Amino acid sequence: MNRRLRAVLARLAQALPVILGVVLVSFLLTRALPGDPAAYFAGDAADAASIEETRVKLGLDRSMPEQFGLYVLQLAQGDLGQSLTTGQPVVEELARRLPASLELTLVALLVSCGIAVPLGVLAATRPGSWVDHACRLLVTAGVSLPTFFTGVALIYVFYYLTGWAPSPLGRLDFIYLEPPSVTGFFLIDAALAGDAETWFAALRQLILPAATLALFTLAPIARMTRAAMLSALSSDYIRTARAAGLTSRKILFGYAFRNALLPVVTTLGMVFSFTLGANVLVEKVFAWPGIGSYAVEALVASDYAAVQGFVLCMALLFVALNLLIDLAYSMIDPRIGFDSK
Amino acid sequence: MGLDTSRRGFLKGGSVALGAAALPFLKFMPAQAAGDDVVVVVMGQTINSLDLHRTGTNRPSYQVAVNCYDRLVSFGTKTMPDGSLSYDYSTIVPEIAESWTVSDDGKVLTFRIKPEAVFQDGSKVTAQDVKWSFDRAVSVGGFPTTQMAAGGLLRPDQFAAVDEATFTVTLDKPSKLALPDLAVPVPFILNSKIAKQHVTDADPWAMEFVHKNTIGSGAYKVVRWDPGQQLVYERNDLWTGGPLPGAKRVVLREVPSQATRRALIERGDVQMSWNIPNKDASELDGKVEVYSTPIENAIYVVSLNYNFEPFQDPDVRKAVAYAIPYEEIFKTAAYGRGVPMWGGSGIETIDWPQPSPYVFDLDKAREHLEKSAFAGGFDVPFSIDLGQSDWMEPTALLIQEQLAKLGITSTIDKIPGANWRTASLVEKRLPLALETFGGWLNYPCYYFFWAYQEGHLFNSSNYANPEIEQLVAETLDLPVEHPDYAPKVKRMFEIAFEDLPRIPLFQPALSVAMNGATGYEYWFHRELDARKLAKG
Amino acid sequence: MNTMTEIPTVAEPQAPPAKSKGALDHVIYVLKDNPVTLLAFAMFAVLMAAAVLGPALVPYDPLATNASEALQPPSAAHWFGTDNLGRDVFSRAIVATRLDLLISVAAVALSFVIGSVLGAAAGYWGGWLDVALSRVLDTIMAFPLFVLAMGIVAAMGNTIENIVYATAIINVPFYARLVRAEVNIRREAGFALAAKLAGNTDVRVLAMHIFPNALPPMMVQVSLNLGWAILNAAGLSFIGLGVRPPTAEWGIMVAEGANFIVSGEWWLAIFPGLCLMFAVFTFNLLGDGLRDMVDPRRRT
Amino acid sequence: MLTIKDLAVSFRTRRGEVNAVRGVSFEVAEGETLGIVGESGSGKSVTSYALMRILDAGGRIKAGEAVYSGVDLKRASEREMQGLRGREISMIFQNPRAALNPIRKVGHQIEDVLRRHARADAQNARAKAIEAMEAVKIRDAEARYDAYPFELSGGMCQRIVCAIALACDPKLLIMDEPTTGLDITTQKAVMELVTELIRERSMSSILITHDLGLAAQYCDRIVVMKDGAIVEAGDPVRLFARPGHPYTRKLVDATPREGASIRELLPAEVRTPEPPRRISDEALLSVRDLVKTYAGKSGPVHAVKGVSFDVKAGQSVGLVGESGCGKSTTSSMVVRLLDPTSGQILFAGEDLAKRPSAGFARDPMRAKIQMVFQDATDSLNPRHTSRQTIAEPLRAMAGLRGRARAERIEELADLVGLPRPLLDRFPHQLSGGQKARVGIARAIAVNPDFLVLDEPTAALDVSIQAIVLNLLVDLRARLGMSYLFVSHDLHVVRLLCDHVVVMKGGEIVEQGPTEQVMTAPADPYTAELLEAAPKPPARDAA
Repeated sequence: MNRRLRAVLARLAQALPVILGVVLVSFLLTRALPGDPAAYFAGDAADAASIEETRVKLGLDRSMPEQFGLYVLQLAQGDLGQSLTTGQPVVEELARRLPASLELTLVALLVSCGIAVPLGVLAATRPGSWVDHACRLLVTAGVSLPTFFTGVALIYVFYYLTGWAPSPLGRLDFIYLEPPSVTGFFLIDAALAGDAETWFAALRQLILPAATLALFTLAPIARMTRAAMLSALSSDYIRTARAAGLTSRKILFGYAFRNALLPVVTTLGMVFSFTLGANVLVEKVFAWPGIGSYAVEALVASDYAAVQGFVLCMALLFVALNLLIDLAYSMIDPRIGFDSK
Repeated sequence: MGLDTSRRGFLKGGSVALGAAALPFLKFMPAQAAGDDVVVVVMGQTINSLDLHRTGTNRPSYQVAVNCYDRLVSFGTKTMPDGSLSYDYSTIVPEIAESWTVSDDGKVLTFRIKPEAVFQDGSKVTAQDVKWSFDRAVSVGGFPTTQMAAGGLLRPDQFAAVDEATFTVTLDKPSKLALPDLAVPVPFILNSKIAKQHVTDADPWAMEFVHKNTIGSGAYKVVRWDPGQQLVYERNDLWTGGPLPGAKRVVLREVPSQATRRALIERGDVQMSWNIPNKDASELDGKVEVYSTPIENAIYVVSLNYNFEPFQDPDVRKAVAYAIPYEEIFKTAAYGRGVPMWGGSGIETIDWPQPSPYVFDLDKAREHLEKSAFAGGFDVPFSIDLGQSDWMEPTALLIQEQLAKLGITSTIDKIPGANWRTASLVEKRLPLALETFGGWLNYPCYYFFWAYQEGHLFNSSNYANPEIEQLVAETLDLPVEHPDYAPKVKRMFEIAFEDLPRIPLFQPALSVAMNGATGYEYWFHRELDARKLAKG
Repeated sequence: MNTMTEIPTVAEPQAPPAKSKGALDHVIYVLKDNPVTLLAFAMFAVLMAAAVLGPALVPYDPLATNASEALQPPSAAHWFGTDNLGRDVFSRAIVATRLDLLISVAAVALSFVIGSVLGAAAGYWGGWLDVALSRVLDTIMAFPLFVLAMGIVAAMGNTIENIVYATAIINVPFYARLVRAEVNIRREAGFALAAKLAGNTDVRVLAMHIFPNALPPMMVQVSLNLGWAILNAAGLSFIGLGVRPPTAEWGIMVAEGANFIVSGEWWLAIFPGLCLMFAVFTFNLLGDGLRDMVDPRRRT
Repeated sequence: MLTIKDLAVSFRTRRGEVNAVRGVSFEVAEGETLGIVGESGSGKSVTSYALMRILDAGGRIKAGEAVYSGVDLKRASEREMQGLRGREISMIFQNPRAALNPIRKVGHQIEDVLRRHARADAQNARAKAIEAMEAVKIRDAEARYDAYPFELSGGMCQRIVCAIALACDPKLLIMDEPTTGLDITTQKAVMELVTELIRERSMSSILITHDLGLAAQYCDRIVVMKDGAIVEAGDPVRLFARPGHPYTRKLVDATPREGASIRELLPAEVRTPEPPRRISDEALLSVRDLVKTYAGKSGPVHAVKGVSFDVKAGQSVGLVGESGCGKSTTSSMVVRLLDPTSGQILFAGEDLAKRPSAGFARDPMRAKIQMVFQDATDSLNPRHTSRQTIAEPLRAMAGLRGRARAERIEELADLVGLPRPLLDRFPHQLSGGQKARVGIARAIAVNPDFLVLDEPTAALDVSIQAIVLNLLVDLRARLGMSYLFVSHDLHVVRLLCDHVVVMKGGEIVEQGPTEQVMTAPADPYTAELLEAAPKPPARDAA
């Protein structure tokens, strides 16, 4: 166990240059953004003097290395600065918005896996059959549509026309109250509070955006499941298991599927971090108060602190996610010693 | 957050119909309970501060100053021809001030504060509070200070609390703008006693505290604010600034997607959709209540930059003015919402905005271009604001198409928000751009002051005309009734239409859709005034 | 050579005439072999036709506005209806093909080349080069990719070239990693060693022997990315960082049209959306066929 | 006990139906061990999969009958078959490590079978599994229970596979190439174990193998298959002594065995006398104290610990050892693909170890030392036709262009017996023997003096192996080359080499003239290697 802990620390140390790179690049990228935030934030009727005043207030009058130094110093104290568009400390804002994005992404991936993995397994057990082709066409169609388009179309049909879905107003209809915050995940918090109504209300809000995202993520998961299952099913040990008389069920799930899980987990990790970043569009359509929409607004407004904070937060998530995948890997596959990577 | 965001607190202020004992077990508000006194409003923008004085506070946030704070005075209310309510620029009514007097030289304004006026914490509103608030407005810099300056309110020493209920403003010179400038959202009155508890050396005006808390005497208080998501107003039953609002609570939801907002209002899931696109306004009209009010003292214009060589030629500017398909633009970009600003038959009144003499006439455009030094045409970037692309993009496309027929090749450049202000207003470097400016104070001279005077912020064309400078300086503080006023203003109009740094397209309208609520009032600041809102 | 012994050839087919095994025959064979691939290539042909001939074929000028015909539903005159400026949606959708294909092909080609060079070098020589590249790629991957693309376009300006660059940059890690892995497993392959023994320098072994063999799996990635690049460009347009108006581009058309769906003008978004879907769908299906085409092992 | 009659199996492929087995009939009596022998593609494995009903997707039994103890294996439901497999009929496979689920503890894999066939329940499964492991002579079974396949040696894995197969006391055991992929000494141990268990439990068994010698040693009766049909059946001694069918005869001939010369591997009709050659007294290659040490995770790994040997001009030296003995590392260093840690490689008097392998491609010595690789498939660029493959060294080292190159390529093709039309084929369109010829043609294209042969026939069927070995003998004489022949198979080395170097654990344990080492091994390890090789019965003088 001690060895594992050391390995985790080593991995984290390895991620350090990545984080540093992200900090530097995001700093440079934000400074390269067009526009003068001082002019933007000085307000509508500001004159040159008040813009200058704003500039000094924002610290934008200093030289670039100086600004970077200050930024890093702030970071070291855990201070991501204050967003100018929303007027809130970036840390607070991210802490509030991240659970929303994570909840949406996780539910979407859960739905997606719930559909894509069985589809992939189904297709792999009947390669070349019409089932296989149908699966392929279905998931490909899902990935072929831009998410914002799917989102608007779903709202139109399920909310506007039929009224089945609740109004696309973020995480909870306004008549409900947020459950007492423990994790920030409404589904979990509501469950913890034993509050079934709020739980269902939160779930109802989740359905359309999660479906939109899920539709988009079906393809990579299903593809990878199919490929991994095909290669697992054609392995020698499957033949051994068959020759030993094990049931088809045991062979499919106990033997082939567990082996196929490895590449699927990798893909899941990639899809997850990709989806979290691509949430932007879905969050915009569904008024979802996540970090994606936050980042877009910040970017358009050249809100340095917010953009940098967001990018850093995503990078940390990425690192954490990779660590998690590695751990999952070493759990699934005994051949991969955790420290051998 | 300093707000009372606990569930119980939120509920307590909520449905009075429900017994307090039942409250802890109530996990959501049943539709009926929520129904009667809660008005839900959706808008596309974000409220980024509860304090208008703060650096970086955006326009939508100004409404917090309107709804949660009082000023000394306010504008009156009038009923428009279509039955909707509008503020009335011509009358100033009391808000926290009971009465006021102006000294004979017009320089000293003395206000008496309503004796019954109390802040939301129950404490009395005093002249000291007003003094502290005004000092704050002129000291913090940025927009509030600039706006105060427009009314001649420049320094703390101009404000004095004579006694607890008497407050005076001393002007350097009399101005017709002074009193109206006290009725705009900026000089709102804070509870200085609470604010001072949060003052630090680094933060002498309690910016951090006021940023997140409302400490006014206004009609509402903010009980919940989730930046980027929603803002919840709750009625302040102690309000003395006017009749109590019908709505007990107003929930303001931020919904970025325009299509979603439309669906919500159309289905009646929200009672009000703020600032809807012209297209929705024209289509929803009849299905739900739609109010489209032409925005006073505002015009959408094509701005021709005098620093761009071809536009220094008056014939080129006129050629452009004749090449604009006004009618089509009004139809496709404004969907007929607003007031046409072309084809005017002469300057008869001092109303502003008023139609320019130009119409769409390609032959005339060609004639003018032939006469110019750029008969063969030229290339020019055509800049529009990404944030306003709903009207700017179709407009630009239609103009681009016609300009092309003259040989003027334009490429459309969408500029994101942060850069737009810098490029168009601060650096004033866009050769050809669409522009919009509306003056809060409804005087032509005020508009010209900002948009036609050299170096001023909204003069994005780098226009400089000594006569205009002279006329603006002369008329700005002159009372409208003054006999010199009208001729001078008309002369300004003449020059503006002749020199054409800004080619007027149309006067925009602010459109708001209501479905199941009443009490919309149009304001020059174009933000939500919830003080008359009621369900029904 | 009387001591030579003939290898028994009973179980082997007789060698067909050597010259008939051209690349074209192989392409035809692959197409015949798999109906889905055939379908994909047929769809691709349609796309290419639209891209090449589109501007000459369309009934209306895609940029010409006509305010009196704004927002007309689909009709015989306007198959896909008209947009808010009275422009013919059909003409715009068809003309947009060229630009969209251009963006995606250029972006993918760029990332393919950069990623391949970096990945191949890292995979072949390993060492500090590999470590350094891995860190750089990790850094790029650690960015939320779509937001990175947005940032790049916002910083450099929204021109078509910059959209291409941004899309290319965010795709580079995928290629570099894939090529790195593919090269790495072939670095010690017999044919690579044999090529060295045949007097080839490392660079030549890498470029002429190892890299071409990494192509088949990369083709799948290429085709997926082609579709993804279009979606990416469309997403940028939705945020407002896409190509400039009035240029016809599917992403912008869908993004703008999306606002009209609720008011009942569904054709504005649906038709360009279908075109977009058609293209992405084609690229996604194309992958396996492309792989088969560049894989000599599939030749019979 | 088992009766197969006119069994036909076909596979549905994209290019239509392929008949893998066409009308095979045989019987297995109780307690009998039947050998099914054939080269790759003969349908021997498919036959066994068919009667287990575990054919790959697309395969089906087209016709015929298969009856096991009264159960019609063809018509039995899948459910019945599942009950039968593992309990009545079991199977063990080649490549034992791959045959085990890599991510499941081996003990659990045994338990799965036990519980499937109700031989154990949740409580006693562990004990029973350990019992089954002990039955296959696994020492310390308790500890091995929790091991994963990758933690075990190949031989141990095969024992686990056996344990799985035998856990439920089946009556019939099918062994599908059970020794392929194992080292020669392990092979012997595994075969001994299995035969012992079969005898103990008086089971019937089927041994499927490509190695006639192996089958002869362990089987009561042998059927020889070719192209999906049985060409001959009979008892091993008779088959070897008097093969009836020409194909059987060819197989018997091609099987390396004691006393047979290399020419005797070929069918009698095509045998020619071995060409004479001259071995010089001077060493062409002298390897001195060659050491290769890798930096491993847990300390340095000593792959080669100071080996020295000579190869005289015209001489063929065999480098023999089991996997991991360092023979491949040594040969890689000799052909200058790998830099030694220390030591000398003196070639024609020059120390090549001083010239880094990275730049050796441009060294004039490059053309002098060439290599033929173990796996012909892997060593040919899949994207190049035979012509392109052979052209590579000609272009890079001989500088031949255009016509001259084309002519030389065809000349080389003739030299190695590759039909010219095959020059325009891709590797996957060639048979194993043809690929080997392309590889040899490439290696000799620039007339090297010294050729390293890295198990060039390991992946080939015996009949092809015989041909390729003879080709190498001919080329050696014709072109005057010296060979360093790397192999695990002493019998093959004996046929080709004048001198043998035996390696174990990175060191040379013995070296000397072939005859001496083979007949009177000085080192016990050499003796063990010799002992482990199967000994086919004698061939009657034809």
